[in-house]
Amino acid sequence: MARKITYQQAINEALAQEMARDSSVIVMGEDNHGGEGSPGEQDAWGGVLGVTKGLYHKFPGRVIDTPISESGFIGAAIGAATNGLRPVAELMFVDFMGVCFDQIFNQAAKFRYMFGGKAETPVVIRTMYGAGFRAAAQHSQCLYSLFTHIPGLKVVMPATPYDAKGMLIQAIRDNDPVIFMEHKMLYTLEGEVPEESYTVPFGEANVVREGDDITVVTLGRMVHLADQAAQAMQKNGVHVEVIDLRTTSPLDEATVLESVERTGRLVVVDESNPRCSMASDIAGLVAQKAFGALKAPIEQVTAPHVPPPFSDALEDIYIPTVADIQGAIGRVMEFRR
Amino acid sequence: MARKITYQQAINEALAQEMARDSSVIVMGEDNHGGEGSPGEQDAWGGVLGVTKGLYHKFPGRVIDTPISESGFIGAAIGAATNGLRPVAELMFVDFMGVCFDQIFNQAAKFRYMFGGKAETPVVIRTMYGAGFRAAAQHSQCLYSLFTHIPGLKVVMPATPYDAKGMLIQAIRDNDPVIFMEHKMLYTLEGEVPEESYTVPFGEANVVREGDDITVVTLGRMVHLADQAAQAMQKNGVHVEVIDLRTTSPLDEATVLESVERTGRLVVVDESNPRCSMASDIAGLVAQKAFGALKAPIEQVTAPHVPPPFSDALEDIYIPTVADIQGAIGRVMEFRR
Amino acid sequence: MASELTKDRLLQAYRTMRTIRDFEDRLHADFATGEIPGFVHLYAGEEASATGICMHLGKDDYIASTHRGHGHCIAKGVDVMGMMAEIWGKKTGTCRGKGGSMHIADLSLGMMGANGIVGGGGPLICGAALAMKLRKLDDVAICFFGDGASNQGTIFEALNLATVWNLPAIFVAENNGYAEATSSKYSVACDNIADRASAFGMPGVIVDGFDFFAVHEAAGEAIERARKGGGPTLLEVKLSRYYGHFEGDQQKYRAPNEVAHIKEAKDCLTTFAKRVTGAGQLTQAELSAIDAEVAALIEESVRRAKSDPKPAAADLMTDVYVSY
Amino acid sequence: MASELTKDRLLQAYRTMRTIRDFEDRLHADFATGEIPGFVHLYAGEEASATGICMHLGKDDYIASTHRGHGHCIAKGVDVMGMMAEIWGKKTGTCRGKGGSMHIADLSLGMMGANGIVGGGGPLICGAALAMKLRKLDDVAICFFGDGASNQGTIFEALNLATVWNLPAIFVAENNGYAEATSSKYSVACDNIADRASAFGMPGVIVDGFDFFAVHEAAGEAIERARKGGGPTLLEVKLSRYYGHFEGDQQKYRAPNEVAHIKEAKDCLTTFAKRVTGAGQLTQAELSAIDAEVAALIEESVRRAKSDPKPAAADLMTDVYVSY
Ligand SMILES: Cc1ncc(C[n+]2csc(CCOP(=O)(O)OP(=O)(O)O)c2C)c(N)n1
Ligand SMILES: Cc1ncc(C[n+]2csc(CCOP(=O)(O)OP(=O)(O)O)c2C)c(N)n1
Ligand SMILES: [Mg+2]
Ligand SMILES: [Mg+2]
Repeated sequence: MARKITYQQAINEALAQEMARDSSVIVMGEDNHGGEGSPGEQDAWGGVLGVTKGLYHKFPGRVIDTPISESGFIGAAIGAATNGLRPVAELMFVDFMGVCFDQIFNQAAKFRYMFGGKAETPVVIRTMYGAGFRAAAQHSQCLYSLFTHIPGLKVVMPATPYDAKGMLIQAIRDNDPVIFMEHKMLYTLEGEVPEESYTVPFGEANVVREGDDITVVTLGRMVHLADQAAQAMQKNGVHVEVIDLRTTSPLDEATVLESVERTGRLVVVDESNPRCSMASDIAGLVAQKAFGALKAPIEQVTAPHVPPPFSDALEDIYIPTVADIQGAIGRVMEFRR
Repeated sequence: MARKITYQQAINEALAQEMARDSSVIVMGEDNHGGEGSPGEQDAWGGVLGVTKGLYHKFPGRVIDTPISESGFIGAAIGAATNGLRPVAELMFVDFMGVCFDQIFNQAAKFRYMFGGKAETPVVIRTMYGAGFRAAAQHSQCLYSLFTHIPGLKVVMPATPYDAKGMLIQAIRDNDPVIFMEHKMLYTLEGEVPEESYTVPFGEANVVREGDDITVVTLGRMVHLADQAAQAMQKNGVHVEVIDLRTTSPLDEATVLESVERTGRLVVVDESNPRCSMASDIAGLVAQKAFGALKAPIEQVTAPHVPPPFSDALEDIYIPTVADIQGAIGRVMEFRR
Repeated sequence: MASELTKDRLLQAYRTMRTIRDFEDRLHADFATGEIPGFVHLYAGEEASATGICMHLGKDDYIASTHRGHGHCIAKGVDVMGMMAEIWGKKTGTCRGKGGSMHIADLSLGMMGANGIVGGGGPLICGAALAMKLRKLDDVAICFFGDGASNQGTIFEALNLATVWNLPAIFVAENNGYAEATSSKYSVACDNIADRASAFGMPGVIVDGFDFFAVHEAAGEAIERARKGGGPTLLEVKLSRYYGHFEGDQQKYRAPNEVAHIKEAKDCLTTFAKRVTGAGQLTQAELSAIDAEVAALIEESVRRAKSDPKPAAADLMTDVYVSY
Repeated sequence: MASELTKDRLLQAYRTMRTIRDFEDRLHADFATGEIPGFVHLYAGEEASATGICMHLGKDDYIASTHRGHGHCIAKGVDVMGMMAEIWGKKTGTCRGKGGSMHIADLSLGMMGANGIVGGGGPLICGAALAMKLRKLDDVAICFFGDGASNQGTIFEALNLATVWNLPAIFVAENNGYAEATSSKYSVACDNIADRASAFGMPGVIVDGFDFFAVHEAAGEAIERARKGGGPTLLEVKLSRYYGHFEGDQQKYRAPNEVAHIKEAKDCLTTFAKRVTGAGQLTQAELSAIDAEVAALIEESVRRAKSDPKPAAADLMTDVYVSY
């Protein structure tokens, strides 16, 4: 059996391997090593949760702490990407995108188009998303639908350590701007990860579980909850196909459509708020392109249209649960015209 | 017949009437009068396209020019709204939201929830959206889906002079933060507008045209194109119901669902980019809640997944056309299982 | 000056600082047991700043705070019971358990909220101040922010706006030397944050943040000027935090004994006590009485917070909008 | 100093300034006929700034420009034919008709793009400069921005970052007195934009933007320092625009005859010509020859732009991503 490491270690390893391979890869962000200018240890933090820990000593001068000015340094990463570097910039929490969104969506995302195809911007923006940390409304959002809406961005959401490593390596080698979304609750998840370098291509969904009765399309942390729900349904004789989109942009429409053509039933599970979300995006896709196969309403399982609450009593019901997913699967299975 | 004025005049009149009625209403933005500190005329601009022209002299001290610092002054409008004012702040082009989004979505939108219901933030952010001006990628976007995704914001998109006036007055009186989207191509549109003050409530879609064969749900400038398409289809004997959502948040689900229950067919027309858009939002809603009535795939007519191009040759095909809408209606009408 | 403060005011100052210290020390202890959820940033060590400034304020004056907000809240008069319950995620909390440590607010007291977004308060405070000006009130609005936040665009924009609009606003840079693990010597491109004031056409003042009296006096001048229409001030308060950036931080970036030395030499409570007892303004017994009362208050707040109910499921969907 | 510039360089300077002027004058005339689409912001009057600065640059040096970008583009060597075609929305344009006036870029020449977002270039230039530093090149990166942009958070953050990282970056504040209709006297909270340099630990220099030689010299010093690792500079160039904010602007906010007086007294082309002919460095005939060549070039660029094809429908969907 292959070696098991955590999602967090997988990300760190991807960074280390790419930095070793290609000297144009640099890492930057707030306390990405930590301790810059301080009297104590350098590499004191390695990122707020330690994801970039150790890179500082391995790659002198290429792990750069930044002031708290996200427009400034995310924009700098983008600018550096137009001049020979392949920066991996960290937006600590995706919730902070509002102070630097312009650099991402009006600059990086649009250079190539606005400039008539004459620009390449190989920048990666790593960022942490999702609820479950009791971190409240400004540190628990998903927000990937906002990036997905923007042409010119690629949006990547690994659900496993294996994908985290392979997709981060792909992101770094990719010549388009990539938003790399890391779920904070997944950092400690263990999984098999090859030691050698490899890439996971974008735009290829992962069929996590095969089944012919109903399709569940999901992404990010919800993949695991959906899979648990599917496993539980199996006992009731319902064979659920679980599809992990892996990237929301580009989107693997074919895998989704092929599955629904076969099962005729769809539940979309998305941790984010519901309006103009990935859940609605996938539902809309299928309602247009696989309508003929549909035997039942498409159910969307999402967080409600409220900000993430602080108290565990509320946050635990804010986040979609396995039971919520089972409920939706059950309703869709039972539907009769 | 009632008096006819333009969309732009309707907005100006709404501001003037509310400022006269309530001294806590103020207007602020870049060159909202224009000429501050300059040797020439004050009220030299009245906003970049003249929408706020004349208010400066009518309401001394209450129309405020700002430096170019959108986070600063949009945030200030929000702060002022927590301290007794009802500011109407102008974000000149919605494309600039990326330099001030945090103040909108993490501050204004979340105060009430984060603070346990103990805050009210009666701020209006007026902003200009949409393509057609040959203004290219950073001055032609729609982006309303990004605001619609955020719980705590209301998002308002008047399509007519009548709605522009009534919904702006409603927005100003509303105690929640409102994003008020003005389509730049609609400013010169004329329509009947009562002189007296009135409100158009939020969350009530407008059935622009009744029909039993197919439902077209749309919003903003696209309402007019959809209506033209519907009119053309009428000649082919197809009776199209055209629904103008008017507000995307809150959303009038009932009107949409009731219509599709009746027609069994749906086309959604949305000027914005397609991914995680209002088009997908409405399609997803119907595929979940009116599935049983659906007789055909739900078609989405949107701009493609590319930034707005500059050249008229490209922009004219970037924006959904009447022909595109007719095409979609035709395909949906012809669908047989 | 110390001499200008009545005995009551001195007692109030001490009580406020002691309350903040005990509140934070207690959270530090309770966090270690794993019972307290989320991110908690403690203000211990910086008490003289919030206290020296907020003692000039009434409830119609506004303050905007940061992620490290407990001290500002307490100094502005937010109910300690509600705060503790909030941090424990209870329905009886200031924000009914929906906000937590990073979002405690009480607008009825002019407390605009702690803020999870670094620099988020700058623009908001300009707005509160603009409202005061247009409503012809003589209130003031105070923006607290850190050395790290001093590099954020929102703060710069707010500084400029405050002068352009001649607002009754004070910008208080609480420079504790670190933003997370990053030194302000690295992140701030000039020697003192107060040096930035001239770039925004306002006076810049540096004050020793361990010295309640120095803070109180400097703040008093700036607030007085603002109330009279004299415009904004940038006040840099140099101080130190005793705990990590947030609970759980090992603080390896600091010099060994850095905090111990500061506590020993400059602690705001110790120096305050020494000074007022030395000058015969207050007795040790009076201070000790406050210590005991505060200890009891904090104990009671934790006791209640532990036993208070959590929000109910139905609370999830409320408080998003005023209407609908 | 003027004396340091060779005859060839003087001719080049004049040609660049004249090209910019004629390009803009012609756009002004053609816009009035209604043939030119979109928003067009003209640089006429400010030619000495772009020219005096970019004459120090090679093609590996980077510049980031603004909405008012034509002058920077021409000074950095972007092809005038391509620019004119771009502004007319043609497939032969620099950006194949997808960008238009506000987005002309040519990365192969170190021109990072005009920018429709005020202040957008500040962070980008820090990145270009960071790459130069890490790649151990002795290139420099220049951020052009206006007085209005000087109040935008992105510019402040970039100034701070440039010093923190000791970048080979020059920030050129082109202060033409107005942001749209708003005076810089109102919007900028201090007397000069250059005064802000000290807040970011860098030298601040003010220069007369009508005087090519003054700009050239001041920029030369800053660029030289940056190339040697001496870090960033904030250079404020005081100048004026001859046309409105964009085409169509009535300019009612300006004093009557404001522009006429400036043209009369300070026009950069006139003063340059007077000086170089007076000093016997160039003859009027040499200048007139350039005038004629430039006029022909602009005429030809318009002729071609008018007759060139528009992008084809298939072009709509290309150039969004490098892959897929
Ligand atoms: C916009 C934004 N960027 C980053 C963070 C993460 N963060 C929280 S506190 C902090 C450090 C703040 O330092 P400082 O302003 O000096 O305040 P202090 O913690 O020292 O009180 C950082 C980087 C954030 N919350 N918001
Ligand atoms: C973020 C942003 N805010 C506002 C605008 C609208 N706008 C375009 S140019 C301009 C004025 C810029 O003034 P300045 O920086 O002085 O440059 P100038 O036009 O004088 O060259 C404004 C407000 C914009 N394009 N981007
Ligand atoms: Mg600090
Ligand atoms: Mg200007």
